[in-house]
Amino acid sequence: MDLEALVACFGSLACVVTQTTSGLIVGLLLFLVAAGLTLIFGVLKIVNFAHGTFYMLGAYIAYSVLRASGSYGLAVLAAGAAMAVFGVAFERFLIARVYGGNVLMQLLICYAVVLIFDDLVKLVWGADFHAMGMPDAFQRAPIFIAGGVVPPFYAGLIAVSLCLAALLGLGLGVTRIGKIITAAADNPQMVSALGINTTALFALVFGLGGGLAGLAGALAAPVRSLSPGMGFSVLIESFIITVIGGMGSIAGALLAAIGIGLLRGFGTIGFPLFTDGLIYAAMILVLLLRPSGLFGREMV
Amino acid sequence: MTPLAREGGIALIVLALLLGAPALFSSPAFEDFIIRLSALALFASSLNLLVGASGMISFGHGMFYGFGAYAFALLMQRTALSLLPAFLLTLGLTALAALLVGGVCIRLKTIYFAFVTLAIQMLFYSVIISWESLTGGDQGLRGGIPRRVIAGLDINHQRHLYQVCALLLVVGLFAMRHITASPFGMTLRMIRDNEARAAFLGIPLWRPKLAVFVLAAVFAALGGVLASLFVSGAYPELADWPISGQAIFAVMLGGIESFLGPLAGSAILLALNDIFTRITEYHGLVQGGVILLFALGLRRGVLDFLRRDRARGEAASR
Amino acid sequence: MTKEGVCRRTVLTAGVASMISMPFVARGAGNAVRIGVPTVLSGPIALLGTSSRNALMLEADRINAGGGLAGRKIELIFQDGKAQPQETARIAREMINSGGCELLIDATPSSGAFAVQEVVRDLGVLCFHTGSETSSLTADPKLRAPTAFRCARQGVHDSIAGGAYLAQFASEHKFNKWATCSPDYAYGHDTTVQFLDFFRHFKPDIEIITQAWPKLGQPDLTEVITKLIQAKPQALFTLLYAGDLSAFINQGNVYALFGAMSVCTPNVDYPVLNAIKNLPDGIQSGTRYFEDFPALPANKAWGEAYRTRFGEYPTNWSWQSAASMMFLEAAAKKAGTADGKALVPVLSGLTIDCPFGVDGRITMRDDHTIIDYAIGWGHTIAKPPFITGVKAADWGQIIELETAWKKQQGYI
Amino acid sequence: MKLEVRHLTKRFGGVAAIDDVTLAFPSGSLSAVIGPNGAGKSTFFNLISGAIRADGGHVLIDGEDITAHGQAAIVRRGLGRAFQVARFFPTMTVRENLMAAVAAHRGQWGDLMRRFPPPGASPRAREIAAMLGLADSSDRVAATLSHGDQKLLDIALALALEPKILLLDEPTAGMGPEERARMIDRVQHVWSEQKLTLVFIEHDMDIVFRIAERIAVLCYGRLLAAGTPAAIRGDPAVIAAYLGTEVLAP
Repeated sequence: MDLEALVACFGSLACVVTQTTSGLIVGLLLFLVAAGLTLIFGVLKIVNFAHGTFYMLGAYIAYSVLRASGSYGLAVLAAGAAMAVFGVAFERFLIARVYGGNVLMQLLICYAVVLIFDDLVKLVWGADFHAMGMPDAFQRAPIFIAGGVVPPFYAGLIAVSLCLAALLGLGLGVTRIGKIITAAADNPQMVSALGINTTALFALVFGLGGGLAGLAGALAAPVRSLSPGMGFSVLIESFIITVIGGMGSIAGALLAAIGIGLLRGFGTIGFPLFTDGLIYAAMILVLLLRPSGLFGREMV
Repeated sequence: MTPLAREGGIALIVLALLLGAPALFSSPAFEDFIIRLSALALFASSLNLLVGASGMISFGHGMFYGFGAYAFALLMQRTALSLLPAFLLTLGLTALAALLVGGVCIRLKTIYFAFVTLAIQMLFYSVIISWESLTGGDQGLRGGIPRRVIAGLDINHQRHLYQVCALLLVVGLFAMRHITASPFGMTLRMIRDNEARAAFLGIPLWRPKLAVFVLAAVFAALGGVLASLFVSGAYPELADWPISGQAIFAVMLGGIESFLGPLAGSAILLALNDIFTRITEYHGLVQGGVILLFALGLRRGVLDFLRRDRARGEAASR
Repeated sequence: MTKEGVCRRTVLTAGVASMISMPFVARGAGNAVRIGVPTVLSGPIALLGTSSRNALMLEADRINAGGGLAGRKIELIFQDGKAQPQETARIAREMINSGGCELLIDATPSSGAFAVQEVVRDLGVLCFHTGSETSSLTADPKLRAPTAFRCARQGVHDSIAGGAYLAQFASEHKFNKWATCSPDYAYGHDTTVQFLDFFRHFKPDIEIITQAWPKLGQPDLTEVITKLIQAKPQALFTLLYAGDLSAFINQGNVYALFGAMSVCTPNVDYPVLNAIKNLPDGIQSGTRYFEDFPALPANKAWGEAYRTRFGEYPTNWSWQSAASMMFLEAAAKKAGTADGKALVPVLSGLTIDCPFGVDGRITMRDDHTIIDYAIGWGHTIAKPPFITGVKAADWGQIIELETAWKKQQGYI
Repeated sequence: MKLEVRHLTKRFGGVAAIDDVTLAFPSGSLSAVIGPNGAGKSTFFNLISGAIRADGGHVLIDGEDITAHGQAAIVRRGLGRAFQVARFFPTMTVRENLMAAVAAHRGQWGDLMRRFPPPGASPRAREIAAMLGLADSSDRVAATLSHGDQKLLDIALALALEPKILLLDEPTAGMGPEERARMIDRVQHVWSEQKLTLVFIEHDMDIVFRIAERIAVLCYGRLLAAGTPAAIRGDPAVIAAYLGTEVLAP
């Protein structure tokens, strides 16, 4: 516990700016993963425990595309597109076969997929950890805002993630298909009652979720270590975010992600040794007091 | 013959076979396998008391497996208690812990129950990691479980440990079988089938739910004790959430509706793991592939599949 | 009744199936010495396992080409313990009990090593631990096993050597304000405390102004990095390693952290160097495995042979595993047998010629842990050989302080 | 036993689902509750049986106020209930369903000392099955029963509690004419044999006017009228509410 340091930090604009941006960067990348997780749960009532695999594959694909083409933009797009396709295939060929069964059967399939792809990554890219390296365009000195440090790459990441969040919100709120997805997340029976093709809808939701996780992996690749199994810790954190924000709620996931990012950002100064315990405790409290999450609707 | 007598007879025969096996063929590998199987099978069967018998899906059951392992190893290392009191105290402490955790969790239903158990397990795991002075943190409780020979029984000796495990496995499974076949077990099934109806038959739902939660935790701890004896210590991996996953997968592989499903699933899971880690470094790939084949091919546990297949055959021939 | 009938039948089938899968009791081909190697071949530290495996194969081939261990060829059996103690203990037992292995080379991290230690205590076979650096494994007489040896660097040695080097470095640059950043688990906490103890022993006037504890494998270290930068220390000591260290350096670069403070770590090794795109100059680092230190032709040749054969650089675990084979070779030669139990007394106190010794020699002390291996500190440069100006640690000083530490811990 | 409600009120949001209803069902009577969809009939039953809590008013059994009692306590006080959508235990056979219910009623639900069924449960289950004409299906798994048999099983489960008051929520819902006749037969049979105070919700006016001794009409949560079939048939308020539906024609 170092509350003194925390108070001192809140007293300095530079510290607040720096820790807030670092909290945002942690939170927003998690949001991209969590958004897919929460959508999939909302619409299909499936906890996709293979979601971390999407993130991992996104990062590795971006790594290889960047090496081959030299273009980071292309690498990010390729990773997103590839994982969207992968998401659809995953739903069609595996998950779709056990709809209506025990939820634990879906869990078993996700587990098998995680095992398989962790090993495939090891087979293709090797057991050692890789780093993509900073793309040339972002190799420049940090920006200073009110004395706080903000690296240009991170400023870019925050902007891109916020844009994606806004696009997602807009897409779900305004377009017809978006409205259907939102409606389905609220009330799955209604959608089939309306005569909407649920097969296509489910595949689409998995594609969207996979694409977002792939993008997150690609966006994180320049600064994070790539290794087989790297999806695991990201999965846990996005799962927590999804639960706290409310399974099925995009807005909830965004707020929970930013909240956890900021808790990390300032927790590391004030109480570095039990930020994790605090997050778990928050999750338990939310579940007990409001099981459907801060923004979720009660599932009957 | 009553079912009780018949099952008791079968249990005794199996126990006699297991205890007699080393006299016929001495295979330390077989003994190791049974020791590990007994830990996992008791744990998985205890999970099925919740999942299969009561319809309460828990993602955090591994917490009690870990609790049992740590409580037992700590009691043996830190106190002068002899084997049996330490063992019984471990089960008692687990029941107490489960009463607290269950009291909080059973208010929630379906997937939220699963989530909150998982969240509590995560918290429990992070306490183990952080409370280094008691638990050794990530390095676990090292240095072995002290030898305390009672009545000629030395559980650090592999043969003796094998005998203890075989006994506890058979007795534990028999006890769980009895629970599911008792009126109480039927009450659990009523709750699983239709909670609202059960409530309107005058059953105060929270009591059987809490009771089965505590019972399942105690049997999981029994498995945990055996695991800690096998590794002669306790490690945080025994309390982490992948261990809950192990039990879930054993239950799903073997069959949720058959009482011996979790036992069969545990045997399959361990055998797959043992074979594949021996022949390839890419065991995850092969194991994942086989599990996918099981899951997509049978769409239910092996025993459930065989049973239903058989039932269908009978219906056709009728 | 039919329900139970079917149940019973299927369980019998499952039982038989799993019996068939049981390992049959195997023996090595001819009179080969079969060595079981429980290691880590999956998960985040798989690289340590594969690089140990490489080194062991390299040495086994060399020894076999020269006639083997007391005339018997070496056969290595590798298996993945998945970095889980219970799994590692299982395969270790199985290797001995039914895999036909006569001895073990345990290339697993500490959690695995402690589990294997109990198996070794139980089965009484010869074992080399080549991964665990946790001092208590051999220093604590309660934990020591009579037939187990550690052939790996040891935490307390590194702490003393590092403390001494950093004290000198701090004095030269007048760095008194330090920060630490280590993984939030027992190794990170204990070793940081130990390092700081010895650091203060040599330079009492340092001040630790902040400490950061990222989680092991935490993908994003940003908030930790910005916290460190805010605190404005003159120098930072970190125990992050492997993927976490390379992530830290890559993410630190984004914030120009390396311009803001001097960074010191014992853990820069070849895989880390490999995964860092823009290695900053001037990181003070210990040598985990380094081809140019000790600057012996044998060391350089060994590193080159490894690189040629496997197409990658060796790790710290590589040399530790290789050294265990060298000890085995020397002991078998001296005793004229490859029988594990007979080798135990020979190994105790044995000194061998070894490319990884600071003077070309390493000794297996009678408390079953090695000394006189290469410990040095230098600083990084952006181009090969990446680390330069390496100064060797003073083993006289290390042993003196280690003895004092053992007394303080009540080990002797 | 006599069942009474006094000034019973329940609001959902701002809307009163049950609004100040006062009614009495004399001991041993056979009464119907009717009303258009959304009249609050099921809510009325839920309030009486303690499944939901009232906002105001009282429920009395033989003059004893049970409004504050929980569901389990009300069951013990002698009130049984069957549901609009049959509620039973689909994976068990009919016999097991009934034996489990009997065991629960006898307070043996927590018994760990013996195997299921506890002694005495089986003959009692057979009795109940026979009473409802389910004896032939005793060994069938409940999920495979016909819709009508499932509704009968639901009632049978309620009867296992040896209730003095029985609430049936649309016992003939979703049935064909033949099944309906069989069901009504059974219901009347059970009522007369067990000397129950029986209250049922029903949409089929033929049935209502044929068998009910007393009828209560609910409309938008309010009690519109209550009395004998003849009185109800002539009640102008009821005719107004059902205007144009012709169901009241004799």
